Amino acid sequence: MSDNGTNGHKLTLTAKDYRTDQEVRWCPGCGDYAILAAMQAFMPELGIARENTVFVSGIGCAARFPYYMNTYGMHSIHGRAPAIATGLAVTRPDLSVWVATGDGDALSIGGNHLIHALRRNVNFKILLFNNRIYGLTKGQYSPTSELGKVTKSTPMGSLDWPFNPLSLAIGAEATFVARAVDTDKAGMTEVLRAAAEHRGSAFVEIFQNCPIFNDDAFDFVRDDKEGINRIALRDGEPIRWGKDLQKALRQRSDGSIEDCAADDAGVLVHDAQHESAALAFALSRVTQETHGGTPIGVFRDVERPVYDDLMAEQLAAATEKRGEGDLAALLHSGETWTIG
Amino acid sequence: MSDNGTNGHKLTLTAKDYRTDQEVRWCPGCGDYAILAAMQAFMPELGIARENTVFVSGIGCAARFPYYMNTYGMHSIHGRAPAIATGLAVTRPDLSVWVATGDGDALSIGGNHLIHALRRNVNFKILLFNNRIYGLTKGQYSPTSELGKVTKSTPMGSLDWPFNPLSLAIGAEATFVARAVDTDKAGMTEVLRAAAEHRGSAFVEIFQNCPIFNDDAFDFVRDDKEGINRIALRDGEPIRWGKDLQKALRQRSDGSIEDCAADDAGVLVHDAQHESAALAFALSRVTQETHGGTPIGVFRDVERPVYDDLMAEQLAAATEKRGEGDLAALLHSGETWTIG
Amino acid sequence: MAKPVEQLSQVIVRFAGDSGDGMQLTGSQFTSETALLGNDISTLPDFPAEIRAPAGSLPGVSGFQLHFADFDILTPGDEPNVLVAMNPAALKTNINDLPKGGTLIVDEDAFKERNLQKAGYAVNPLEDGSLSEYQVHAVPLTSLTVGALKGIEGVTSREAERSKNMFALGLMSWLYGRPIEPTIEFLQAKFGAKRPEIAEANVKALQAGYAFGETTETFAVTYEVKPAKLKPGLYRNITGNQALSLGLIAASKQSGLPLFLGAYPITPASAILEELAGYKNFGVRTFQAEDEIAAAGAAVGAAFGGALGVTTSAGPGIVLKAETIGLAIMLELPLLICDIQRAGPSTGMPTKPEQGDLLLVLYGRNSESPVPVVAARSPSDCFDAAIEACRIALKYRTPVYLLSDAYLANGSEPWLLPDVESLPDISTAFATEPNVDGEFMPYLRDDQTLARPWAIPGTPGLEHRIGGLEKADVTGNISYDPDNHDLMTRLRTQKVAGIASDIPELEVDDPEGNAKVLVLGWGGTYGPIAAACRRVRKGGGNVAQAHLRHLNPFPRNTGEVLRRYDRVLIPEMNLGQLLKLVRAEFLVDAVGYNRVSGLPLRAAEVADAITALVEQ
Amino acid sequence: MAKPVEQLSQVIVRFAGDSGDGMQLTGSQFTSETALLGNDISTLPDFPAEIRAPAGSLPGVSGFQLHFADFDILTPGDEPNVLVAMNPAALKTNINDLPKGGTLIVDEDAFKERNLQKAGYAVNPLEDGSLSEYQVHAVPLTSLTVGALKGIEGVTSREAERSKNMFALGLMSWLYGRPIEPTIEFLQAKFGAKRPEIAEANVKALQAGYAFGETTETFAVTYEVKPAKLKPGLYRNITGNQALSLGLIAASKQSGLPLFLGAYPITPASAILEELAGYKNFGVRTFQAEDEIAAAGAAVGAAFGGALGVTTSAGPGIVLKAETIGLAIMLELPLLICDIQRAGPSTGMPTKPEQGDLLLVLYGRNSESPVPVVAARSPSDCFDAAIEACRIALKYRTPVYLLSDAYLANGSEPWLLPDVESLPDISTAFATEPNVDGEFMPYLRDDQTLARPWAIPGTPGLEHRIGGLEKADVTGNISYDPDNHDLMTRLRTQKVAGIASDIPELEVDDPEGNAKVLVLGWGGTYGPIAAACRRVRKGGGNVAQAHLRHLNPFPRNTGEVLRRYDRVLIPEMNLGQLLKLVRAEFLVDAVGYNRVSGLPLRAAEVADAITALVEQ
Ligand SMILES: Cc1ncc(C[n+]2csc(CCOP(=O)(O)OP(=O)(O)O)c2C)c(N)n1
Ligand SMILES: Cc1ncc(C[n+]2csc(CCOP(=O)(O)OP(=O)(O)O)c2C)c(N)n1
Ligand code: SF4
Ligand code: SF4
Ligand SMILES: [Mg+2]
Ligand SMILES: [Mg+2]
Repeated sequence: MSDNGTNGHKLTLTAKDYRTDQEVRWCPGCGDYAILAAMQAFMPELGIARENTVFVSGIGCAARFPYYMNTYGMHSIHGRAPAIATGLAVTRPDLSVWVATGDGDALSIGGNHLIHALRRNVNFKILLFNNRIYGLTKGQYSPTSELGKVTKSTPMGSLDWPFNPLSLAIGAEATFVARAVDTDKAGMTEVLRAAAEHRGSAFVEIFQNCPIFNDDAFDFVRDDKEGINRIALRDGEPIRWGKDLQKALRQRSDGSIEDCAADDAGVLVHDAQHESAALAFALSRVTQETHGGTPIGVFRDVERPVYDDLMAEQLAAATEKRGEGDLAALLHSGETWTIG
Repeated sequence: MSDNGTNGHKLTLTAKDYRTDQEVRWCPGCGDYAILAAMQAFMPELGIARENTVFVSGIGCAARFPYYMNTYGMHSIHGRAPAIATGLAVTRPDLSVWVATGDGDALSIGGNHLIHALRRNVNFKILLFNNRIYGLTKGQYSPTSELGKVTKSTPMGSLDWPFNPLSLAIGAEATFVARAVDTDKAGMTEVLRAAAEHRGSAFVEIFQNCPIFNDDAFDFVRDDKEGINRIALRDGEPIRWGKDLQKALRQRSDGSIEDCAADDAGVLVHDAQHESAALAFALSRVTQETHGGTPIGVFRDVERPVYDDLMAEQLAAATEKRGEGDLAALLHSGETWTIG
Repeated sequence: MAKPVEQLSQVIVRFAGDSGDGMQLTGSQFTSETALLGNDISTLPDFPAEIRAPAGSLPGVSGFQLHFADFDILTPGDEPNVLVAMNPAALKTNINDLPKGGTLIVDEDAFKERNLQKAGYAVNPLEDGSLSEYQVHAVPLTSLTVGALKGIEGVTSREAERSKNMFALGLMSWLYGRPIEPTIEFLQAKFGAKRPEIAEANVKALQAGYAFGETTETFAVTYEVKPAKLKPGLYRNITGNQALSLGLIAASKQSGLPLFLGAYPITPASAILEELAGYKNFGVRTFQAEDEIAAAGAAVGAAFGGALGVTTSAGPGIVLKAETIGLAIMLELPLLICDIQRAGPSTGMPTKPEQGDLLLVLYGRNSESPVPVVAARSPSDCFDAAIEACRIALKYRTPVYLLSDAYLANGSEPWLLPDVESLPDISTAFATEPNVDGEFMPYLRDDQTLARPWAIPGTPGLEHRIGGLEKADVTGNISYDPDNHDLMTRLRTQKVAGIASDIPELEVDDPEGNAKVLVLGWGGTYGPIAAACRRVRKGGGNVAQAHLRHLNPFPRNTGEVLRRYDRVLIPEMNLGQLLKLVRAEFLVDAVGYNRVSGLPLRAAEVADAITALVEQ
Repeated sequence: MAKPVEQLSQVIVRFAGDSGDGMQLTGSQFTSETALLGNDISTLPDFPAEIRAPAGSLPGVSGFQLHFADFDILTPGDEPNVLVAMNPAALKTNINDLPKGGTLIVDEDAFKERNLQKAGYAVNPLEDGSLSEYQVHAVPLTSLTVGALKGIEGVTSREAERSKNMFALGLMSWLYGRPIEPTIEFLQAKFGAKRPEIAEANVKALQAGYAFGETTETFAVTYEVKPAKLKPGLYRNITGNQALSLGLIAASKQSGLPLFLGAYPITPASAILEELAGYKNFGVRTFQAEDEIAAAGAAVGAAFGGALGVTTSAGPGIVLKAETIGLAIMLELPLLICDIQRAGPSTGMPTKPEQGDLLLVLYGRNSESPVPVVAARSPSDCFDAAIEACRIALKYRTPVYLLSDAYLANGSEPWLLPDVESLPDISTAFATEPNVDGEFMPYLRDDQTLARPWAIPGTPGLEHRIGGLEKADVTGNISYDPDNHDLMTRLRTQKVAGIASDIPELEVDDPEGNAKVLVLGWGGTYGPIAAACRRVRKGGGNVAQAHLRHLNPFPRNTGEVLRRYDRVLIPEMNLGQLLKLVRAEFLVDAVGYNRVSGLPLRAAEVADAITALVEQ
């Protein structure tokens, strides 16, 4: 994030300042509306001038996001947003760069750019709107659709085992990995804040409901009134959940995670900064299907050299060592001879 | 693997039968020679006719592999071998399909096809020749090169954090993940055997020395005469290693792995079939850098529905239900009317 | 007492409403009713680009145009005679297409404050006289529908309202003397089982609409359009994407090879993947890949294994496949690439048609990489075009591009069903034996076709390796020999050029036989161009028409045909791509008529362009 | 006693040996020595495609050809006068290029059983008389070298042997009167610090070779080539890839924008990435991406942020960038794409040159997506071409393709160093203020250039969103309006076409002024074509030459120039791509001379083609 992000002038921004004159064109009831509202409400607290904020997206319903944020923005091509954001972040460390993407955009066609951005730890934030379906193209299954999913393109059910976006990100050396729920504004805001504060690339999966083509996919956490399905991850705190937090998580000696009583001696204490990614990975394997509960919040948040910082340092070091490049001297370098 | 893989006729194949008339064109001392020799020696034991075996590769030194295997083969384009192999495996379940690829081919340009093939669990075997460098293009760093690597394209050192190929594969839901060393013929053969026996996609990382552009990258295991650096993984056995196996591995309650005495009560017993991928992932984080030791062998080997099997089943089910497709009937389906 | 019936030769109706109003269903049902009367038909849906733009908004308008007549027609028509507008937004976005004097039917109930606002109307157009030049029928469709459905058990008022499209359909059916029985059956079949009350509601609405026509004063006459004198036979209405899908299945049968489709969803090609996914009992394997590159790659892998490998996409995705197609050109394996063209560049206007990819498919690969190109001319023609493209791919062991577009893909027309016996045999033989004293030479060519042998894995003794590096003639081994590369480059080119002797000559339609102007077209513009020629001829002008199915190679008589005429006009939905090719190859000073608006060409405008030349 | 000195006007030398024999170093050192004598020079290395093919094998042969003369020369020469062959494989692969009577120097010691076998010689060619038509000098280079290095501390016999290339260089230096001092300095600098004994060994070998020439009987005369009358000034020898890299840095300085290169390694473009990675103190950021798509995407992102965005690749990679370039066309952002063309299709012959990508860069994107194209004509010209391409990209806010090829990339020639003051100012202004009463319209165009404003993030008040969907004129909002799309399509095309008024006219070189035949070329074929024209003129034929730097748009006078001549010949290293463009645009019945062999055109062959036309 840029230190002089305010561009000098005092900021008195509100959510309204982030709305654009463009009519928002998502279906009625689309989870994207909630995400947009949460983002517009959160932005002012960042204390960064609108002109120093950029949203880059690919293609998809989710990827319409930049049109509705009154900042700089690019609605690019399918799957390539992380690559484009990399070029922008690397040349403009003064900007706050965000990528808005969908499960198809980020994990299907864009999978390679995503995992490489994460391992490089380039300084931008990736918000993956996961509705477990292709919305814009009208309802084909996606890489996060559950096995056997019946969709337009799979009348007898899909055949491919889905990605677990968090496991994939952690396997790709991500330094920040989190999960939020579209309708949980408070939780999402916390996660966005942590992501913004993290220097380097941050990966946030947001459960997003698509009422048209994959309605109710996330009811287990969206409608989880008593919070019996959400496992709230809080750094440094024991992982307790369920009704009145009577359940807890414990790690088996083989590294896998099992349920245990809330008062169990070995209750797992969440440590998002752990040098080993093993814990975060194990937690990413805890799902509604496997454990009847779904961890929400920041899984992993560690420091690692940031690609764009390292590049800036190399440029500085080179200039330090050899001085500001001198074009004339450069052209005349190497073996030369005169013809009189 | 095909049951009638022998195509009826009795097989009396030897390594020699798998050599081609093409002059092998790797640099003197290249690790690829050892891999080729091991593969040619192993093939006959598979009991599959040469004509039922196919090697598909992308581009790179490693990708020259198919030219030297006297089977069917395709030297395709950079990074796309897994995609091509998918189409072949899905339409020809009777074949034994192998992909030979490099760290750039598989993890840089081809990363997306790799992770999707692994999650789908398509029935082919991927051999990744990891020399942590771009060989064919004469020595630029690769996605597995260590941070700060000085190469032709990074005179001041590389800036990107490398992938751990096994962590990435496990994060991508791979059902079989293993590691071998080019010069360790016996060990490699064991791994190849396990990979061949595994139904579904198998991912094998092979440490391969590139004497020209990245010599000695794997000396810690290649020259490991007394085996003090290799941590041999044997399913169902406690993980002991080091000089006279005096060291062992134990898992912390937070899921990360630490060293312990060989006789420690909590010595980790390797379980490649564990339903949770957490253990295999934790083991993949054990590296020469972090633990002074490198696990070799099969990290993970679990059963999961195979993409091409599922597709075959759907075709059978559809035919069962609606009968062999009848073209005339199909054309005449829907609302029709006659004009006299 | 029945109202007077007026005879019409043709009618163009457009239904327009909110995405939620079910206009596509209304249109297609009106189409079925009309087909059964034996009229010729051409339809064109117009989807909004958004999934569900906000209700009542301009981007949310969905339309369906139907052209029916007592003669064989060629297009969905430039402008409607009748516009049915279900809300202000639909009126706003469509009224400009309605010629003065045209009939306008609107749902009066929908013209309320909020809807007017959303559509950007300051005042109600039904009241400010701005529609005075049209024959306006403001009918309270919603309230009439709701009224008619009173007392049906279990139907919410919301659901009752949503039946208003059936009321409108009933009214239109009465107005043009269409039988509503088929629609009734359809509704029973669609809802009968799960929600009989909904079926009942829709049927009631339909009948109420029909009755309303008979009883109300607003409509003085009804119209009749006699059956068209079409070629006798069994017909069905079909869209281009359906026909293309069936064509692929037919090609699979006729070649005896299993069909493998590698595809990644993209508008307007997705429907082919979705359609084919439903024919697994035909041995069809559909693979939804992670991206277009993988989709094409998988198809190449399948082709290597002996399947009929196909990949489908549109502009942005077609571009991504280029490197893989280049590989297939080197491997000389059969492969079909279907490009359902849409407006570009880049993401462009995904739901709109264009002919922008002709030069792309011809030249969009590194170095000399020749490929045959086939284009479909109408929705039903996609069936034959698909078979022909597969025939060439299989016989010549080469990737082939098949060009369609968003207009053909979604437009529909009656299709005279072919008899399966008459379909061409496009089977091809795999290599089974060594071909040069005991050895197998994968690049030993057939001297007729220059095609190389196709030896698939599983064939003993023919084990071989192929790849993207240049290969030695005959042996197929890697070769850097300069003369060999020059030779192979020319051989690959000759192989494709040679196909000219294996395709029909270019036919010219020149009724008078003395035209001085030739109109040359390709692909989806056939309808508008042919319709334009008719107009010109009706107007006494002489014009000849020729339409290209094969864009590479051109039919062998193309140059000879072009030179026969003083002037050649080439109308295209691009800035002149075929025009460039024709000028370069035949040095003919052809001129273009070019509209790049994301709409099919308008016959009237093309006719004007022709007339201008004819009268010179 | 000194031997007689024979005067020569020009000499073409080729060093050929095993990859391990250090032929590239030998060649480049001979080049430096020659440059210092003031001869004009042109060089062409010929690498094996393999990294290290087995020692002594045919694919393992590495070559370096140097053409030097006392006049300004244009090419590395078709065929060598002198061939130095360090082993049988080198002889086998190169002897056919040596004209009868040519001088052949071989390392006798290397012609042993195993080497002969590896090269496929049944009998020793030095003994079977098969070389009788050449002037053969069989010198025991290896043993002489080893002998000369006896007694140097710490040099293994293996290392002593590997100095034989310096012995050969010494001998050649003597033969052509080149000073060996620069090489001595070079060797000291290279090895002096780390391994002085190796430096000593190489120097000794060099000197021994020189002395051997003086003393031995085998060489009766020495040769002298006088300095060439070149334009006076400071020169340096440079390859195309080096010149292109420096051109990009110059463009960065002259535009005042930081340079960002997004690239993925590929032959023969990798050297640009590697070269630029060394200039971080010039603010150059090089990003080795995961693939070509990301490389191009990152460059677009950098351009959006206000940097000079560049991406470099070759055929297979250029193809992958197409979708991203299409986006940049829609975004109307400056971007430079460098295509170092290599032989194809597909992987083809990666180390060999071709001009196969002209139609690809012009048309390899979906729909109408016009881009300017600039091509370099010689190694040093890559510098100016790069600046010109950047100028157009920045001024017109458009992606621009710069075409080079494997021959220009690796070939070298003396470069008259430009004076930095004389370089063009290509700076461009960012938008800083709203442009329509208080609002910012990102697509409000400059009526001169039709370029849109470039407003970069960080500029208060100009926040805006752009993307790949079609956009409304002026506002840049998403638009599906048919007329707007037609308009924007034409505007994008006009913007590029309009550049014609901003580039120089096509110059014709027609000494006699009465030629009837024009030879038109583009890019890397300039040298051979110009050399061919000279030959024809020497032979009394009249021929005019013109060479295109801009392929889109063409210089405004191109048609007029073409029509001035009876016949137009277009030689290309492809099957006639410029030929197609010229015929289509100007309806001129031009003919092509086409060789697709992965080698530069041969001046002699081009001359024959010209003569054939001239004499018609
Ligand atoms: C190169 C390319 N391929 C395919 C498409 C078609 N396409 C647009 S969005 C999309 C997937 C959308 O799914 P997701 O990323 O999950 O976003 P959502 O619509 O669900 O928010 C596809 C396949 C395209 N625009 N470009
Ligand atoms: C599309 C494309 N991009 C780039 C290249 C150039 N290229 C060929 S191989 C290679 C990387 C090789 O590295 P790796 O995969 O590790 O194989 P290795 O040579 O090390 O065995 C590259 C960049 C290419 N052939 N095609
Ligand atoms: S299709 Fe689904 S994801 Fe897309 S806008 Fe509609 S509801 Fe939202
Ligand atoms: S460059 Fe390295 S990897 Fe390639 S062949 Fe030579 S030694 Fe092997
Ligand atoms: Mg989605
Ligand atoms: Mg490698």
